[in-house]
Amino acid sequence: MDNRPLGDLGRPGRGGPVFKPRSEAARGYALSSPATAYVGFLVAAPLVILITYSFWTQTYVTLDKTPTLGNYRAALSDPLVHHLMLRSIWIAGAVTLATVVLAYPIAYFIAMKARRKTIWLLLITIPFWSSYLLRVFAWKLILGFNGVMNSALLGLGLIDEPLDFLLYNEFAVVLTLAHAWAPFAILPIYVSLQKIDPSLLEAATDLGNSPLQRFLRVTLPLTVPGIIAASLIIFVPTVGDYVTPALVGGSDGKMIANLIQVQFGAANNWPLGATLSLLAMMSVGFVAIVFVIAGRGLGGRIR
Amino acid sequence: MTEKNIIELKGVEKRYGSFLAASGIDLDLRQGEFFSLLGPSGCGKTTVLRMIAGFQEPTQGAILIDGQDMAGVPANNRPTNMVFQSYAIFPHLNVANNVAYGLRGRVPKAEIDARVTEALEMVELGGLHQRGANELSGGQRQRVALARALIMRPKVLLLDEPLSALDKKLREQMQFEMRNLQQSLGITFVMVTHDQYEAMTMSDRIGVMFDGRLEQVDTPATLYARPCNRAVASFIGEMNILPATVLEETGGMLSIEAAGFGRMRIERNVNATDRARDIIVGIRPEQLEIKADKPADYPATLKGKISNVAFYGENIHYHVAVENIDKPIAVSVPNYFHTVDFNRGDAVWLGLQVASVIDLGKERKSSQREKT
Amino acid sequence: MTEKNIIELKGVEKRYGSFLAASGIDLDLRQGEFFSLLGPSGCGKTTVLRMIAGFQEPTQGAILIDGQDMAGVPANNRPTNMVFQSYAIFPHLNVANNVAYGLRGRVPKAEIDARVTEALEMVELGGLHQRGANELSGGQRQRVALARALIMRPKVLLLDEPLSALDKKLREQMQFEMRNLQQSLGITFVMVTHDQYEAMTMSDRIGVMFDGRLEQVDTPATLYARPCNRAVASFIGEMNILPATVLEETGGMLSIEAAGFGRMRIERNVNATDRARDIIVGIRPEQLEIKADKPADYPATLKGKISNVAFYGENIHYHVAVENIDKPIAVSVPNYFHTVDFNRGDAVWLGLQVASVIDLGKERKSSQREKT
Amino acid sequence: GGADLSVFDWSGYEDPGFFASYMAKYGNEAPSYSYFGSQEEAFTKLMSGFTADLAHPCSDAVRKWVAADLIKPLDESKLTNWADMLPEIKEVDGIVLDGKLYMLPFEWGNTGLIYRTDKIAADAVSLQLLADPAYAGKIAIPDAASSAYALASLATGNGADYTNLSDEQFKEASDFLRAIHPNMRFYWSDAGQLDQAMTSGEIEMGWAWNQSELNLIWNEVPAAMMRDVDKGIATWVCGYVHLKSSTTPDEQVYDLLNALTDPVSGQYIIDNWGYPHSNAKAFEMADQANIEAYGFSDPKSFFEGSLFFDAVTPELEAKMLAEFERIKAGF
Amino acid sequence: MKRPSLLVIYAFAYLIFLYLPVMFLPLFSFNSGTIVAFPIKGWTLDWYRKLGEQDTLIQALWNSLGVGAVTALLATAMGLFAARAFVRYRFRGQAAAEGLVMLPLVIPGIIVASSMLVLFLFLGLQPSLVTVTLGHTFLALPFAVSILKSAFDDFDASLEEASYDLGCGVFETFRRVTLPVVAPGIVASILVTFTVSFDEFVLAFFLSGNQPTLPVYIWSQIRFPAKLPNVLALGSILLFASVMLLVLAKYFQRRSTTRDV
Ligand SMILES: Nc1ncnc2c1ncn2[C@@H]1O[C@H](COP(=O)(O)OP(=O)(O)OP(=O)(O)O)[C@@H](O)[C@H]1O
Ligand SMILES: Nc1ncnc2c1ncn2[C@@H]1O[C@H](COP(=O)(O)OP(=O)(O)OP(=O)(O)O)[C@@H](O)[C@H]1O
Ligand SMILES: [Mg+2]
Ligand SMILES: [Mg+2]
Repeated sequence: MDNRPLGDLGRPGRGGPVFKPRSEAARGYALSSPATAYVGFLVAAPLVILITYSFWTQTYVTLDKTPTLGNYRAALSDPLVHHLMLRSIWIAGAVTLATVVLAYPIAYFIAMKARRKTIWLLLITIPFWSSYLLRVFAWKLILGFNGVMNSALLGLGLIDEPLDFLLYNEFAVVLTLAHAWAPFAILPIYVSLQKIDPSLLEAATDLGNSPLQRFLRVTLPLTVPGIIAASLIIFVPTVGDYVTPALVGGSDGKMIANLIQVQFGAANNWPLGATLSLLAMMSVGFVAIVFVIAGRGLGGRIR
Repeated sequence: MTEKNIIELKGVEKRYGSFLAASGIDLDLRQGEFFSLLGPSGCGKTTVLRMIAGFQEPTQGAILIDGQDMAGVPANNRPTNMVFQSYAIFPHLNVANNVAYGLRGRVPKAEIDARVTEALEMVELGGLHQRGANELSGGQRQRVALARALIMRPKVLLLDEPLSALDKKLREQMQFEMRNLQQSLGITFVMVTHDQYEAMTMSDRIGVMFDGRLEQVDTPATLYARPCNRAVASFIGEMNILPATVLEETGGMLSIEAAGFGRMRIERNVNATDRARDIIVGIRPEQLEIKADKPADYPATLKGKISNVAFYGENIHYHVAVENIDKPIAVSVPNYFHTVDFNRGDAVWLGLQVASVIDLGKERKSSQREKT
Repeated sequence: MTEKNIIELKGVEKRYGSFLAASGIDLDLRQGEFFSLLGPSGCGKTTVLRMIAGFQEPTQGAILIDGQDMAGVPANNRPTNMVFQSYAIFPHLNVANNVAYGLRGRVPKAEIDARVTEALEMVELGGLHQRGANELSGGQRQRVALARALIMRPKVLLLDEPLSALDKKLREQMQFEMRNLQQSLGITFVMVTHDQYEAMTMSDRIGVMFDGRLEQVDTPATLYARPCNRAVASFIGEMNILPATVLEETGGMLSIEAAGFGRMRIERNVNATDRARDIIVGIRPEQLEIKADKPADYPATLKGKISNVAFYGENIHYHVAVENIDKPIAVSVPNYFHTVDFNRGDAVWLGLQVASVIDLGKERKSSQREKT
Repeated sequence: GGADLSVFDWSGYEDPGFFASYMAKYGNEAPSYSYFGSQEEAFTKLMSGFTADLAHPCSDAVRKWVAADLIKPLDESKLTNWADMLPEIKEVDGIVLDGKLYMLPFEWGNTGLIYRTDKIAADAVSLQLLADPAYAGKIAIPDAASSAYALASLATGNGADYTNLSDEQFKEASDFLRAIHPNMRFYWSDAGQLDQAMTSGEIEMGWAWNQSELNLIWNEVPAAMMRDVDKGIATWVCGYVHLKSSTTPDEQVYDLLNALTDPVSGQYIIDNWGYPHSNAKAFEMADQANIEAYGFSDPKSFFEGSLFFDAVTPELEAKMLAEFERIKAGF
Repeated sequence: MKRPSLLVIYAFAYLIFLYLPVMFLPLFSFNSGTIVAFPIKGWTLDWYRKLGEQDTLIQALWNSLGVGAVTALLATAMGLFAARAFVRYRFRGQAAAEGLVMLPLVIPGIIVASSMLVLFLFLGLQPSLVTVTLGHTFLALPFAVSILKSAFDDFDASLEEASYDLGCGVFETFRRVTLPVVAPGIVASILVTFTVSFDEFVLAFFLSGNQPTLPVYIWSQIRFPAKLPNVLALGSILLFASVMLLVLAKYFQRRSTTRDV
């Protein structure tokens, strides 16, 4: 409702820390500005740098600063870029799906059924107080050739030979990341479940829904915002992840971020790296927007 | 309204841990009646309603709907529907989809549409099909909740304080409309409320609850005229309570000595089961006459002094302090032309028709469940 | 209560963006009076109270407290204290620390303790010092909020719907206690409420607000007897509204032709400023007589049919449908002995004393701010 | 004090045993270290403006670092141990560029084919075996273009031309890498990953550093490096370079360089870390049994017969990087 | 309902999934071999015993703890104000501001890291623990804001007004009302932002000078996996310590609430 001009910051202060009924907007700006200015500045800088670089050219160790679209042309016409981009999006999508699907029931359990919610939430965060690298090592122990999983299956007589499809493929990437992202998926979904007014669920029951129908028609649509938030928090950084694919992805697990990483690292071609980054961010943004719209739409379609 | 019982509660009890939220509830609701459950906050009204709806199972006793025992029947399979206090409008659905909610997948699409339109017309929301749930005012939400429940054609409609979230004007309007709707549909309505006027103006019968017990079930007029004990008497309207001593009991009449007014013979109150020498009696404020001089034509009179004047619009309440009686006696006088006019401190006389003195039985200790 | 003005509002206006939450408010509050702001939800009552408290600055006009212009004086430097609707009890402090909150660091420890004890006794919470904020019942919370504000010895105590969260019994008790407290302390109380009975029984004067405007400021009795327009008339008590045509205007009297009742001469209502040939008049339900036969001793009579009977305890309301009048006319009859007894469909006569017909001036279009 | 000097290094090299004499001179204070995990990271960070006195790349990176104007030549006359260095090492391309000494070699080692001796016989093993479909899913090579092309050049018999592959040779090498791609379990990015997989039997052959061999030996895993110069093995040399951004007095910089190349340091690294050092005298002082066990009793053979990780020409390097990315992606 | 429902079974299965990997860290910290793989070579306490000698590792741990602590405080402080503004006030551009604060979650780390280094050097800030802290604060802010927003959601605005009304100024109100009431949210925010900083590598690598944080040290160890068991030992101790810390915190929290009441 507030249509006051931005410059109107209320009466001049008389000094001293007193409560002044300044305009809401003024107080909102004043309080949020440290955080927004800080983030804004540190976000703007990388973007400006990236965009500038993407119009330059690298020749060995020197930068040619004549503006050119060459990088974009090269990147867009390279089938390798297409291939990696699509695979990244597909893997990130799979990771997102797996993480959210695995996390939803546990978030549901904590929000709706668990007695000691804080304890459960803490239990879920503790495993992540150890180094990521070490956790990846541990996954390789579990999934590896001689690993826990294979030993257990062999011991039970379920298999005769160690399975080698557990590690070094897309499955391993998805599993490792579904583990790594767990708290980031659980928390937003938990929050959105927590916000559901219990009388809505009772109303659905009262109108003849079985628990399953009730879940599909009320609970799920009402948690769409939480699912979308969780998905974005997982999807976007996963596309940019180059460490996990390198560690557990095997020979087929390479993603666009590995290529970007090579440009910023070994190849020392920052302009191309910047171009690829921007292209990646744009595709990710595009996919994310499509996803959000589709998610909302789908949520709205359930009746 | 017929004499057929649509709901029967037999010795129903509900415990939360060791806490008795409802106990010994025996209640028969008739087909087509408008029944209200009235009582102070926390007395167990919602608990009873939710047991009927099937959201809670009684810890003892049985609930029958239309003759069938409901034990083990989940809420979604009961022929009841509920209007929730918060309305519980599904925020992700528009008005039409909210109303159609319970029919989807059960009834052909064309029929749903027709019934939704009909239900919306019924609650005077015709044409608001596409309105979003968050774009509704309080009164509109209430109507949507009503339509959503009624479209299911329940045998019994349960309403948990359906009007308490609305402001005065709207509340009065909805009271009127809901009563009309109920009469035209002939469905049994069971409404929980803590507003005595709401209960009295809308209901065929009222059940008054205190501390988990159903104290009295009667028509509004009977409840007002013959409350069975002090709690009921003072929860509904205002009641002057006086201590009295029973002198004699003969053929449904009691000879008593009432504080201040002296000896009189009053009707024995059928609802009160325990007799005692020391009882309390009640007198409604509007059944006392207030005069500047001693009134001649009243069998019992009393002298006092105005301690307070409270203005209620239609009526004026005088509080009259009387010697040897703890609390001032309230007298209600209609506000005709604002002519009768006593002021604080004036000496006045009270006149009483003995027939209007109500036997309220023995004074009961108030339960431990009561809070400040 | 003296004639000294403790608070003066001069042409106060508050805008939120382009929305006028309060406009043209002129109001003088007297030292020691109990003043209530009454009005429907969203009319701007809280906004006015918060401007006095200093939580919001008026966009126009001036607020004076005890003669001093409060412009630019922050809430923490004003001689007012507030009891919030939600009570705003600090959840991390116990009762004593809640009450002592405003004194800490300003007054020596020993004095704080003494004043806290005194304040708690005053609100009948003596001995509850150590009780945690979350262990209090609604009524206790309300008392703590009151004690916390009163301990500051404010010149004016502001109360925003202080009783709306309590149930009937408790509300009535607190109304009584708060009124007594105010009288014994002699502090000016300004209370916001949307409950007409609360306002009428507690206040010395009432200001009625609609849509951001202060429509009428008067004592409860005057407001009831002489509302200045339709909105005020129907917000306070019930009012039958009839269209009428002015035939002549002479010396403070109007000759009118009122629907159904015919020609009559009524007093011109001083509060109404605009005259018109077509006006509306109001008749209170208790000022009509209802009889089975045509009453002889009434200057105006009317024939009708009972369309509805509503039971209100002290009174019974008959709704009488009359030909050519849209809405049934409500008649209130005291519930003496439950003797008068008409039923739906009975033909009856209404008798009217012309003196009780109230001139409500020209019909005003209801503002766009009103919702369903 | 000694900590004024900053070194940009792999972690672990802050071991005081490496520079005891420096600490003795500078009040028992060690230089301060910052760390990197790979040369590429280090290069990126330096290009972004990071400053230090010394850095620790390997010979193959030096050309680029010089071209990027990151490092300055060293003054031979101030290097007190220069005379005692292994003679061959002084000539390695990259250590000296255009006649200027840019990197003081510190440690060296082999990159070669490590295999499970219990699964593959010593005389059967060869680089070509990597392409054998029998080993599908049983091999691993580094996720680094230069190392991969070194392997491929050796396997295609063009090891001698590694730094200057002709187009045809380059294609042969690429084809070899494509041929072994289907067998690849993974392209390793950290040595621990390879060690883990080799230990568990997940892979049976891998192109890796001698330090992996050491680690496997220490953990009693039946594995060894194919050290036959004729079958193909590569050698790497790493050392310290003087960064242009250095601000500490030269004298102190050279004190550390001299401490690092001291025979005592050399002996320490050979005995405790199992790495061959650049100082010839260190080999005489160290435990000969260790030298034997770790496979560098005859340094000369490697310096003559193995492929050296010299700095390849910039154009070739770019081609290798681009092509390797495609090969890894299955193109 | 005696039989545990499917959901409960799933919840415990999921917990096992979460804990399975971390359970192996302590196991291998007792392995006498240096390669983290089965079969275990033998049992030893050496890695724990030798932990004291790993000066650089211990120093890296302290660096990480310090950076984590300062990051947690900075991010929580800024988050506190921002969350308050977002929940309490309506202002133009609010949605944009809320979105902006969430951006660090979604920009690829290496891009942020390298450009931040360029930026800091341009501003004359040499890589050090200070720059790492600045970077981590950036990364942790979205977490702090979202946690504190939900804390303020439950915070009744009239509590602050009651304090002003009772004569307290802005700072006094903040200290005596706001802070104690949102304390649980603040604690949660501090814990989470600390965790984020403690496990972060990419930014820390680019922005650290000659004082590595623990992840930077561990990652650069990759060249020398022989030292990994030391890291495992340290990791196990940290895990144990954090569990203990939580148990203690819970214990004291319960104690303090019972006392207050
Ligand atoms: N799930 C529960 N567990 C424990 N006690 C409960 C539970 N639900 C209700 N109660 C208690 O049972 C008593 C009756 O509750 P109920 O909700 O039926 O009261 P009510 O009459 O509807 O009151 P109100 O008018 O405030 O809604 C209350 O004292 C309440 O505290
Ligand atoms: N901060 C604000 N910004 C915009 N509009 C506001 C704000 N505060 C109040 N309003 C609007 O001003 C009008 C008056 O609000 P106010 O709270 O004074 O009403 P009220 O009479 O106290 O109502 P209630 O009985 O519901 O408390 C309402 O329509 C409300 O929506
Ligand atoms: Mg209830
Ligand atoms: Mg209000």
